[in-house]
Amino acid sequence: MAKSIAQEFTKGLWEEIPPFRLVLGLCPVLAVTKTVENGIGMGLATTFVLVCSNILVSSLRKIIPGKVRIACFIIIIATFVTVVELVMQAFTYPLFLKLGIFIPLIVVNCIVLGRSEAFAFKNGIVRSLADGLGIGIGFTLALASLGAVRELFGNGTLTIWETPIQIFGPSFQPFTFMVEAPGAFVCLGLMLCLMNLVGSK
Amino acid sequence: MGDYVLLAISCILINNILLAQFLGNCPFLGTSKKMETAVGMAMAVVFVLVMAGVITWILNTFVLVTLGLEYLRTIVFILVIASLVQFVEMFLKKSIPALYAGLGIFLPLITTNCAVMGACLINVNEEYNFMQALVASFSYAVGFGLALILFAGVREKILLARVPKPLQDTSIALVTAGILSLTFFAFKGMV
Amino acid sequence: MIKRSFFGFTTPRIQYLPIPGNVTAPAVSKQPENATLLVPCPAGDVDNQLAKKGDRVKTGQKISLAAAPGAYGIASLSGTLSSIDRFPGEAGQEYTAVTITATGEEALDDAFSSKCEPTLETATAFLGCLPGAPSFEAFTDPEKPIHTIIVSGMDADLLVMSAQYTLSFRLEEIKAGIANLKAITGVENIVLATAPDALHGFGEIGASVVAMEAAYPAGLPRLIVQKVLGEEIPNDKGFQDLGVSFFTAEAVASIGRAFADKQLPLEKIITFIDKEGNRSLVSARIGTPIADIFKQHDIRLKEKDRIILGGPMTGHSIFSAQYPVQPNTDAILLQDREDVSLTSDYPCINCGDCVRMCPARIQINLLVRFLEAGLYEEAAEAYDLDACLECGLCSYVCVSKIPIFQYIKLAKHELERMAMEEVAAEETAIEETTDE
Amino acid sequence: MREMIKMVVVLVILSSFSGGLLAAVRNSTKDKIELQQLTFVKGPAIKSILDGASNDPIVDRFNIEYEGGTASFYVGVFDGQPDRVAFESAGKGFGGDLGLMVGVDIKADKIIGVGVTTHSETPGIGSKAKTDPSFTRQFEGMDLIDSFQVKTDGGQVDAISGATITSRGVAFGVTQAGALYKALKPQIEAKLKEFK
Amino acid sequence: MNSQKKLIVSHAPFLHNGSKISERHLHIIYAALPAILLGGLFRFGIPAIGVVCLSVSTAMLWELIMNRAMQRPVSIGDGNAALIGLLFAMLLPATAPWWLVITGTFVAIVIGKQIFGGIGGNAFNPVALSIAILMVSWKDFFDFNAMLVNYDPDFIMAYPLAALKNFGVSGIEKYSIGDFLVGRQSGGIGATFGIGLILGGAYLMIRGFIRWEISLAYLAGVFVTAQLFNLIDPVHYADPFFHIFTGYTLIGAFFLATEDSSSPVNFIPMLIYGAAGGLMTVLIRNIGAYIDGTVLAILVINLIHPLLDKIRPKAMGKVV
Repeated sequence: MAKSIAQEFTKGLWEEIPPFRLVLGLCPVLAVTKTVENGIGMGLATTFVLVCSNILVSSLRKIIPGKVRIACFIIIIATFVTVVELVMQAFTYPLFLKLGIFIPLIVVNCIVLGRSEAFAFKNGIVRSLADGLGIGIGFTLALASLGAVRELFGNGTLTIWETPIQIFGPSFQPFTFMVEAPGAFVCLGLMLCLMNLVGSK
Repeated sequence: MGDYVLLAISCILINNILLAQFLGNCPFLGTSKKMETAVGMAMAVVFVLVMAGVITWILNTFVLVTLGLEYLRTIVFILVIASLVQFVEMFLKKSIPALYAGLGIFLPLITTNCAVMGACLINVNEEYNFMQALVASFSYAVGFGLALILFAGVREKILLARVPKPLQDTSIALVTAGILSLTFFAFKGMV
Repeated sequence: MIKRSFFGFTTPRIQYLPIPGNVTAPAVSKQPENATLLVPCPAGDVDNQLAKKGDRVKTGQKISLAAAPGAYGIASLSGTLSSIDRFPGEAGQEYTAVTITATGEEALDDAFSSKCEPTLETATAFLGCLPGAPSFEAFTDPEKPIHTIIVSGMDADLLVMSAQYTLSFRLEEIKAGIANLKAITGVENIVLATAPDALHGFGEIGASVVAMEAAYPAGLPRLIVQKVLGEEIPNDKGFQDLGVSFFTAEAVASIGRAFADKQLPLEKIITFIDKEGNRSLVSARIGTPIADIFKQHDIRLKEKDRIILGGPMTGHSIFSAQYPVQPNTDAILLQDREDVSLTSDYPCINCGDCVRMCPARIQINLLVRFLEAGLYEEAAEAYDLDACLECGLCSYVCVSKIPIFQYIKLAKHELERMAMEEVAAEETAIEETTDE
Repeated sequence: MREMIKMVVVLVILSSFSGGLLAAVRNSTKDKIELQQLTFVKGPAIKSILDGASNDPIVDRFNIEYEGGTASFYVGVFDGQPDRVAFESAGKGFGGDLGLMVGVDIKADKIIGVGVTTHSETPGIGSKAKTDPSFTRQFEGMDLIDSFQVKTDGGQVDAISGATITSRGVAFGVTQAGALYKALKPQIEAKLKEFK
Repeated sequence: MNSQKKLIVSHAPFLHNGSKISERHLHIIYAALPAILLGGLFRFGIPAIGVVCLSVSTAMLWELIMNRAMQRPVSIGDGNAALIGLLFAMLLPATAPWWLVITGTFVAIVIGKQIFGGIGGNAFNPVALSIAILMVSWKDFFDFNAMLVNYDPDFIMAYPLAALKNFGVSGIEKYSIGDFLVGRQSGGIGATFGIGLILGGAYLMIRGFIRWEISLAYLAGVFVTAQLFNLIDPVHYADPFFHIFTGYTLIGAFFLATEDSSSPVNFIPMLIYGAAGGLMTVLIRNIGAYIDGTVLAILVINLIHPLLDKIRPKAMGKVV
């Protein structure tokens, strides 16, 4: 059953793509996907933390005692989260403002802690890197697609890099519900249904 | 006094931590299938969140800010919450076994409940004073519990409805959560 | 037949139809050529030594199939036993069907008349198959003494009038029966339950009289017992646990006649309801095929008609007109295929009509969802499945035409089966451990 | 016992590593972060209010402490005269607090501009307070009176259609700004003199 | 065995009172007709007819599409889709654009009802849900003043609740309850004609097609709450009759709050449910952010109804 490195990477893009297949880490998914840009930003920040913590956990897995492993994971993850937080403040401040509280909250994102516990602590560095990268990019894709759907219907635009692009033209009456809080839940629920439909065939 | 009441109403209904701030959604979906687990989780969150809110506020105000170490906030908060949950669990197990039996299985889940961490961060970001932080923490927890219990009621009902296959379970739960969130719009502007 | 009333804001009440003033005495059916007795005895227990195919029997002769005290029938014809077959009854009950073909002259058996004493021994040995099906089993358990006997003068179902007829026209036999019951069981406290308009003019009958309401389902045994005892019966208690024994009026009248005539009565009084809803009384020997009764009344069956034994709410439909009259067959209801109401698989729309109708105050709108999903244990634990009186009103009013009553019966049956399997599994486990 | 020591040692090493890393990152990003905060949060509003100033108002700022807090003032130099300042105020909107930047001409005591800095209003409705300049432009040139109100409340400002609460919040914020300005005017003038 | 006919064998009971889902919904539609015909179509003319027809037909179409998509029996015959379409149209302004109607019926039928498994499965009233979602998205199209600006009848066309929200009690002095009752007010297609709605509601309550406890408790809730507000501050808060006869109150009390699937069925829960709805309606109108809170108030009580269902009488002979 040993998977190749490439398989470890690609499984995160479809088979185990969070949050559709692994229903974890929903809070940022719902909260920051008002625009595509936010989704991608959040996804990349999570990916960075995921990759770094996976590598570090996997390289230290022989040294970390089993009893305090969760504490160690948390310290490692929290460190990288803070790094991301500071770097984003320094270089992409507007994005940091939009993502707000959800950047520090990467630390309690079940996906990150879950990968450390379930994968990196048991596998080598390269595998852990592939796993972290795969899951992270999958997460980014999911956030971006949800962001795209919500932004498109809710605002009639797509924002890839700072300036929104009008898609439907000025006469479009945006379905604002989609960018409101309830729309996030409903939209994610329906996308999950779509994934189930596609997956079942 | 009136301000505190308004703050409480705002935190419970209008800025509900689950439905408006999107914090704590994993346990929200995870523990709402049955009314009993929902009530257990709600109680556990109230218990831990109030303690965590108070402790992190004190730490932040008297240690981190005075020493100019605000950038260590994330790491300090998560460690405080994780060890607090551990301590509470051990304490309850020894001293109040009855309560432990009720809350026990939910306590470890709370470490990764971003509602707790999120509420602590909000307290700090909003620059609440001690009493405000206390009231806000309690109200956020109550709001979490309220939403969770209401949601569990609705979910018990739709559990036995003839929901189409691809929508079953998480998918329909999310849609329902969306409607729940819409319902809380009713309280907008009341403070 | 009975439609929704125009005004829907109050709980609709369905009244029992009183017996018509000009009711004629039951038309006595001819003696049938074949009679079939359904003996409560699983095929596996049948002892071929006691009765076998080809045996000759006299009218009134006891035909025992097994050593168990209840496993017998009373021959309602003189003739030969033409078949002894397995017969599956309702809800998994097992019977053995004994068919007697009439041959030669009718001769009367004298086993009962020779020891015609009102003792418990005689009663359990001979009286179990009387019209009205009295049961004396409860009096044999010394652990649970019976202190009250309740005699129901109420018909248990709508449209039925057998009990009302007995109460109006066979009062003398009832009086004698009550005296006999006292002698047989030693119980002095006997209560007669009647409809309110049947209260007057009883005189001294040896029993106190209680009036029930005139609206369905007041005639159901459990409700009568509750009214007599003056309190709600806990769901986990049977009548026997409460020290109560229950007889129908017809059963008591039959007991009275049996000891007076020194001969077991075999004629069952049946309310016959035809396709137009006209009600008449018929008297037929137990074991008579229903087809014979139809033939005498010149009734033609059509394809897809429905024959129901018992009343419209609680009876059961049968698949063949050859089905015999039983000691407890109070009514035969014939429905035209045009009038047959069909059930549907529509979901519950939560209209609440059933909740308003339910005499047991069950939250049926929630219960039915669990039953549909097959979650019987949850239904019993949280949604009061046990409280159901089995009156059928919920199905009667259901807008979605959900077979709620059937679901409930199925659920109770399944739960019973699961409980029995559990007990059996435990017993085998104990046996295995003791073997070692 | 050995395990115990190992646990403690690992935790200590990890913590010190994390502390060191964070301190290093912190030090190298500190100044950048502060500048970014000013530029992106308050910058756009300050720039639009003090449009055409010959200096950089974010660099030329000063603080005044008063009872109840500290206020930052951003100085705009026009025609060589530092006689316009912008400073912050706040109101209560539909979705939460509204951050405002209010510009005042010191000499005339008139409002030169109002801009929304931070808000959490409904997109497309309340958010027009920030995105649609026609609303805040109403304040330009008004005297700093005691109370600004929207017209439905009997005041002088047209509310944004469908966003009365947001509009009220802005009006309240401007009222507050006027009060603050009046209270601190002597200090502001003193500071501006130093500036010269 | 000479006369062996095939008989129907089924289970007890063998009688049925003849009630049908389609009959139930048909009668509710009948009851809504006076308000629509006299209050809506007569007053608002051709555009209103267009909206009602489009709404009913698209609602049934969405139902059909969903039946097909989910491979279930076609259920438009039960009248529920038509009823949802009709009630939805009653709440809209007469000049609602076509795409708003189609989106609305889509939300009501698909999101509100079908994905929960169709009739009986929905925990929330589909119509209220749909209107609430549309109101959040396209507030301008529910601004009756702007939408009905082209109508120039002989009475005050300003939306009463908007006048109350913006100007307080002084803004509503020129309205009269009599005008509201005979439909001389601005509002949704089927929501203006007070007498029609009351007659329809009374018919449904008497016939038992809706549960009278809910409707009356709802109206009582509105009345008591509004009266309390009015006593405390008569300058800002209108009198109870104003609240009862304007906006969606009557249609909410008789047609929305009483929707079968999303309401409790026991006596005490029904009273609490209705009264809570009335309370929330007035709270949102008086101190909330929305001009008319009826649909959101109904969603709130829909939300609490599973909990209310837990209050129930002790079953007969229940062993504690």
